[in-house]
Amino acid sequence: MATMLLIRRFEERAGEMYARAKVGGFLHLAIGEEAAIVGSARALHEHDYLVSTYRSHGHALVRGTAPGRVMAELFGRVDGCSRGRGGSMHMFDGQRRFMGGYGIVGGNLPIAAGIALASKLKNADEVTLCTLGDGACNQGTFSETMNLAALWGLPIVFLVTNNQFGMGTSLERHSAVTELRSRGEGFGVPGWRCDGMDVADTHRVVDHAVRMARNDHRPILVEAITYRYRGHSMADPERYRTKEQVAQWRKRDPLDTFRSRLQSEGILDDDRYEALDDAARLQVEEAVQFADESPFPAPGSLYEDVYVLGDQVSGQYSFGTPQSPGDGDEQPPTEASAGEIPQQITAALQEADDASWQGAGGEPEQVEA
Amino acid sequence: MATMLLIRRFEERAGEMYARAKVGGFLHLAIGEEAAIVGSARALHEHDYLVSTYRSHGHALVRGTAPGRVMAELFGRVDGCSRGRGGSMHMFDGQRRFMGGYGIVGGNLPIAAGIALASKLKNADEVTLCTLGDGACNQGTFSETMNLAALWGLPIVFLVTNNQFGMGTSLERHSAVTELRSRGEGFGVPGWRCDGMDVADTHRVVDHAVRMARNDHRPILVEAITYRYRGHSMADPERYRTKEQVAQWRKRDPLDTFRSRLQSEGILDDDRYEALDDAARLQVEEAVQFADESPFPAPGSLYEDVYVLGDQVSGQYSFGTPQSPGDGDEQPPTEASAGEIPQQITAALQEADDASWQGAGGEPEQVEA
Amino acid sequence: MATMRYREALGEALREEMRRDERVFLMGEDIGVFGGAFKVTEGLLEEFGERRVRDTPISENTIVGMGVGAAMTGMRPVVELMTINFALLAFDQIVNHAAHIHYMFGGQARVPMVVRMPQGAGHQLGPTHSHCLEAMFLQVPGLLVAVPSTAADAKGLLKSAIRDENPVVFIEHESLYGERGEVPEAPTDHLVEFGRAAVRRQGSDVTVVGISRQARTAETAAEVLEREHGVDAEVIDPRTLRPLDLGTILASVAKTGRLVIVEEGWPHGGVGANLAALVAEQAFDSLDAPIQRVSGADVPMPYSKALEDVAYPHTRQVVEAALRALSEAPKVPAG
Amino acid sequence: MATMRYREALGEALREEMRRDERVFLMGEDIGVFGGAFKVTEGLLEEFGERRVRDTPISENTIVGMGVGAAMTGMRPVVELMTINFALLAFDQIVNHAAHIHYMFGGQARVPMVVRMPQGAGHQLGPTHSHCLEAMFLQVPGLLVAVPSTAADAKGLLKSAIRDENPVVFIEHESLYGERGEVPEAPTDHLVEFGRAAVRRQGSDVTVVGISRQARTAETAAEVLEREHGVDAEVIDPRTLRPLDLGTILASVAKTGRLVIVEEGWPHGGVGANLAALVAEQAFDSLDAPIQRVSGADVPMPYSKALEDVAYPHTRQVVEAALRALSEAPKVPAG
Ligand SMILES: Cc1ncc(C[n+]2csc(CCOP(=O)(O)OP(=O)(O)O)c2C)c(N)n1
Ligand SMILES: Cc1ncc(C[n+]2csc(CCOP(=O)(O)OP(=O)(O)O)c2C)c(N)n1
Ligand SMILES: [Mg+2]
Ligand SMILES: [Mg+2]
Repeated sequence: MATMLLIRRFEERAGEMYARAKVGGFLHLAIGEEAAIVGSARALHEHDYLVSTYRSHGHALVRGTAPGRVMAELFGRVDGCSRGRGGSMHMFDGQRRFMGGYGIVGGNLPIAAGIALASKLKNADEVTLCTLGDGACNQGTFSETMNLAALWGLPIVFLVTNNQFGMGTSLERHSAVTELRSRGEGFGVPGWRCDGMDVADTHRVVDHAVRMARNDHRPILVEAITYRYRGHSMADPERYRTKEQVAQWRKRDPLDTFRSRLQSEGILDDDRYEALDDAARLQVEEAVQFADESPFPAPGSLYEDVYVLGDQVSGQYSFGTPQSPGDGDEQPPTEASAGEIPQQITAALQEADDASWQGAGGEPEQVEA
Repeated sequence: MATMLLIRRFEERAGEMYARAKVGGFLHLAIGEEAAIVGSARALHEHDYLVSTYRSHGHALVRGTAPGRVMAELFGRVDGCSRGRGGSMHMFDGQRRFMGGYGIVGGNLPIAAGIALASKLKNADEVTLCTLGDGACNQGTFSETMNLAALWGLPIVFLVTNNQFGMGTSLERHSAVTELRSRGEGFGVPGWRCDGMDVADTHRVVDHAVRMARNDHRPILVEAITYRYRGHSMADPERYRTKEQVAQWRKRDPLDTFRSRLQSEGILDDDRYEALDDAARLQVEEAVQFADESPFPAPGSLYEDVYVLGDQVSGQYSFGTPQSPGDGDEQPPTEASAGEIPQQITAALQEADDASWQGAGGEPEQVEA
Repeated sequence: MATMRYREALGEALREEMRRDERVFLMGEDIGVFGGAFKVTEGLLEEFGERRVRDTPISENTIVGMGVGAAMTGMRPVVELMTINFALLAFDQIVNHAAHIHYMFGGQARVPMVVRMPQGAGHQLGPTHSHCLEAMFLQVPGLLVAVPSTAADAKGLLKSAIRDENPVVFIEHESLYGERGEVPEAPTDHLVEFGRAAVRRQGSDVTVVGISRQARTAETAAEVLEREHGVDAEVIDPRTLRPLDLGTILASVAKTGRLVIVEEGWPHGGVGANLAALVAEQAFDSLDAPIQRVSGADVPMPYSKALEDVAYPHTRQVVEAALRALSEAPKVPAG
Repeated sequence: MATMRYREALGEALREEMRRDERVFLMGEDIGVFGGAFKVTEGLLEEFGERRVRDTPISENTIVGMGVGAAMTGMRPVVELMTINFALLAFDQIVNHAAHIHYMFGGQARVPMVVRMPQGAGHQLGPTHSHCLEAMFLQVPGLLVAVPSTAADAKGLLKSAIRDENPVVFIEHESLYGERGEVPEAPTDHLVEFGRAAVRRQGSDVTVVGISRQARTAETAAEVLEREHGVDAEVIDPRTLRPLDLGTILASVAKTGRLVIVEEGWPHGGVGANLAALVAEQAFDSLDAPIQRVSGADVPMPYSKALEDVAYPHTRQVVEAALRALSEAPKVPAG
């Protein structure tokens, strides 16, 4: 419960920070999907691997990455978990075996399978959990990866976070077969389903899958039926679904559901819940403060880590433009300029005009209350 | 029978021509697969489309392309069905709606689906038959195309020519699920199987599939179980299979099988068979002669047909090197130089040494008797 | 003439061509119900229906390939890739198929299709979502490549692209979608020919060639150069990279003797390198100073604004490059 | 020293590195049971077993991506793509993933993998099977790019590539596999450093830089130039395009004042254009004549030998280019 609350509060706050132009680029929130995230990731051991998509704040948090480092990444600061290089879509925490969020739909699947292959080659008792969306099931890497994982008996669990939409395209408009759990069967990967709005059910099913992957060295796919309450990204007019549909799913809010269950079982009373919630909010506040205090990367660090540089290599690795930027004569941009784009969006929203650029969502941001 | 014989004799002769360095590049023979080719393609109407792979001499022939033009293409001559530009892997005869052989494994699938989409958009009563190999089922385009074809209800039949191997990798070593007919089911494409060594069975099943595609506007996959008797290409030591296995399958030779059937049904006696065979051999001889007499493309034609040039377009389309070749000062190479590479291979074979280059098969050619 | 945004101009081009020619249809991710990731296709589903405005699954290589097949059999597909970054998944269909089929089949098949996609940095989208890849596409014989930088060109080039018999890679820029410009309106059938550069500004001191969005940066830089440095720059936007109007660039360099090339993509093997090589070859003696290239930094594009800002060219860098080009004494004393 | 073929040298490099380091393993289509399409991996399955020599299904993008994942968690994968033509299917994993991950995750993840593949025309494989794509790969920051042209370099560079912490695109040439050369043998641990060009022949009249197989053509051309024209050419093989040893090339051009660049890929935006731009920028004053580029023709590669033969460079074209470079009078009379 604590982690689900943390993720929820973290993402709500991240959304606010986006509106305030502290966060740039794309921000894909997973609000509504917390049970799928926590229920699945908690089935892993510490030494297991988690691979995610561009919707991965929750995945970093559930693996134990400090909320401040995740927020700092969103703020584009040096203390971000990817040192400000990756942003919302490219979180990473290798120490905690969170092997990254990936911006290319379907791009993470082969990588996850490669990690599982490495575990197998090392005879290590490790399982990889790879999350993907319903829309990602249509990428060629999906079937290629299923076949290879099955053929080679890799210890990997694929979690299809079926939130009913790939961006603005609903499940039945993008997939000929909407029972996604059966997608891998023709390629040798059996599929199960779980209720992705119910953290306990998700955990039960994924836990079983992880055990099977670990003990039998074989891949399994779990389809978690869930829903995202917010737009695809912060700039999404959501014309492709009705308010009623969203409201309907909100009734099954994973936090409320789990809270009721714990209450009815006498494990969690209102006070304790409030206390947990307060703790989550406090953590998030501290995260914002941490992020705010963290400096922007120095422009002179632009060329760092393009390559792992050995000491004995000659030749030019990187090719500067004649007036190579980052020569140290640049000042770090001020916060205003750092957040210029989202601010334009907000401004445009107020004028009911479209901004010069609006994110892949293409629409002025719909700031929710 | 006549067409199967024509294909068989044509390919045998093409193989000889390759050994004699009249044919260059890769030469993928489909000997053993004639029933799958003829049985399926004969289920099409004249106005239906056929799309194939790099193993497509038979597909051109069954659609009615003159054997001479196919042989001329192999010889790299201007009268080749692709004007000598494509070679064995890239045959084409748009007039007969043979929409091409394609060298990239899996690359033909989206193209075939696009053709079927065009038929649908034009409300035309056309079906597309797309052939692919067992190995091609592992390409990402396979599942992507299945899903799209099913989602959009396209009039297309996929014929998986399951000849048990993708190059040197046997079915069970490249596919976790070896019943390939089930491969498309998770993506909405039902699958049937037929005996690809039996032209009648293949025809029966594919004919049914084509009707369904035509009438119900939906894709179907047919897996034809077959075998290739020759190496993957002309340069293949075939270490990946035993002589016994090949001999076993040879007992089910599609030509012999069909011949026996027709004989037992009293339709075809020995004399008639010999007459058909002689006719096929004669056609092939004439094809060789036609090809031999056709000139090589003029070097000056090198830059033709890179673009469809309008009359009003300015700017540089193509960028010549300073000493732009094809300026007309080159002589067409003599035949010896045209066939240099295969000749080296043959020579190397004799010295039991490896040639400087040996085709994707990588091995000195195994010239069969 | 009407003032409209670049995205609207593109939308109009699609609308007009779809009205004109039944064979034109659209495919792409979220172009219909969602209205287009950048809203270029907004309203087209309503007008033309699901048959001709086709939302696709996320299958880039296959939707491009389907466009190829449909184009080969008489249709005029316009495929939208949500951004150029995802085109990396479709390189096989673009290069091995769309670009080569006409040649490979001896001129018998044609692939009159357009693959539209926006590129560009500047919005903190990080390493996987900020590519400028025009330099990769321009290498490939068989493709046409357009990089419109104004609303009028966006419209006129897209209409020409749809009518062209060749496969066209049509590269838009994310930062330009909201930019306004004058565009000839219906009933004018506004077509811009491929292979004709636009001279955005006449000048005599230095030639500045800008690619894609950087053609706009070049114009701003020219204003600064005039205002603050008394330098009279000629600004050229090639508009298409295949075919390329090298003649206009060479004529300008013959006049100015100095050349600056501005692009947003990576420097190593970029458009700038290519143009520099061509100009040096064909106008070796008119050059009075080394060609100055300004490009994106040779790094994956970082997310943080602090880094992104210094990783692609702005006005200042172009101005400095022009001044550098002018700092060399001309070979022949200026007349 | 032993004489061996280029393909054998590559096989030895793999063998030695697999013996040295347990983490090295191979993946690719038909590399095991079949023995490798070009027999580079022959015998390795027998020595190292199916665990470390892994035949894969035909799934280029995914096998490269699996290499990336395995490399991120401590392995040293060497992925073979049967030919470079199929790499077009794997561009997403190579560019968006392999190349960018180290930077994108702030230096925390490393991708020490090698993607090997042969390229090249000359065997009548037609438009889809004859690409030379080094120019596309060299654009991408984060990748190393090797183009070995001799058996010794093939071995030494591949061993270095496997040990390097960065993702390496290792481009072999189909026509070189059977070529013999001297190669230092075990126990010598023959490593060739990335970023060091090889001067294949010293000369004072003209510098000829050859890429991949064309480095060999450049050598033959130099012999003809000496024998038939009394021209003393310096031949340079950069060996790696990233990092690039520009210094050696510049030093040579400073000496000769004339430069010819020979490559097999397409001319527009090619390696030659890039080198020409770099040299013109950094050695503007040492050049006595326009740089001469010799490249493959700007067409998809045709199948017919009659056309293919004139579509990529042979000795004659290089000789002619060098003579053209020399036909211009030097700025300063030769000393
Ligand atoms: C290869 C690729 N194509 C398109 C996109 C743009 N895009 C980002 S998210 C998305 C929808 C993905 O849907 P799904 O897999 O269901 O995940 P969800 O967003 O619902 O979590 C799209 C089309 C992308 N990032 N990568
Ligand atoms: C994308 C791609 N990868 C690899 C190859 C090399 N190759 C040519 S044919 C072949 C095997 C294909 O097997 P299958 O699909 O079963 O067809 P078959 O050759 O048996 O007819 C391979 C790997 C290729 N041409 N294209
Ligand atoms: Mg989804
Ligand atoms: Mg096969």
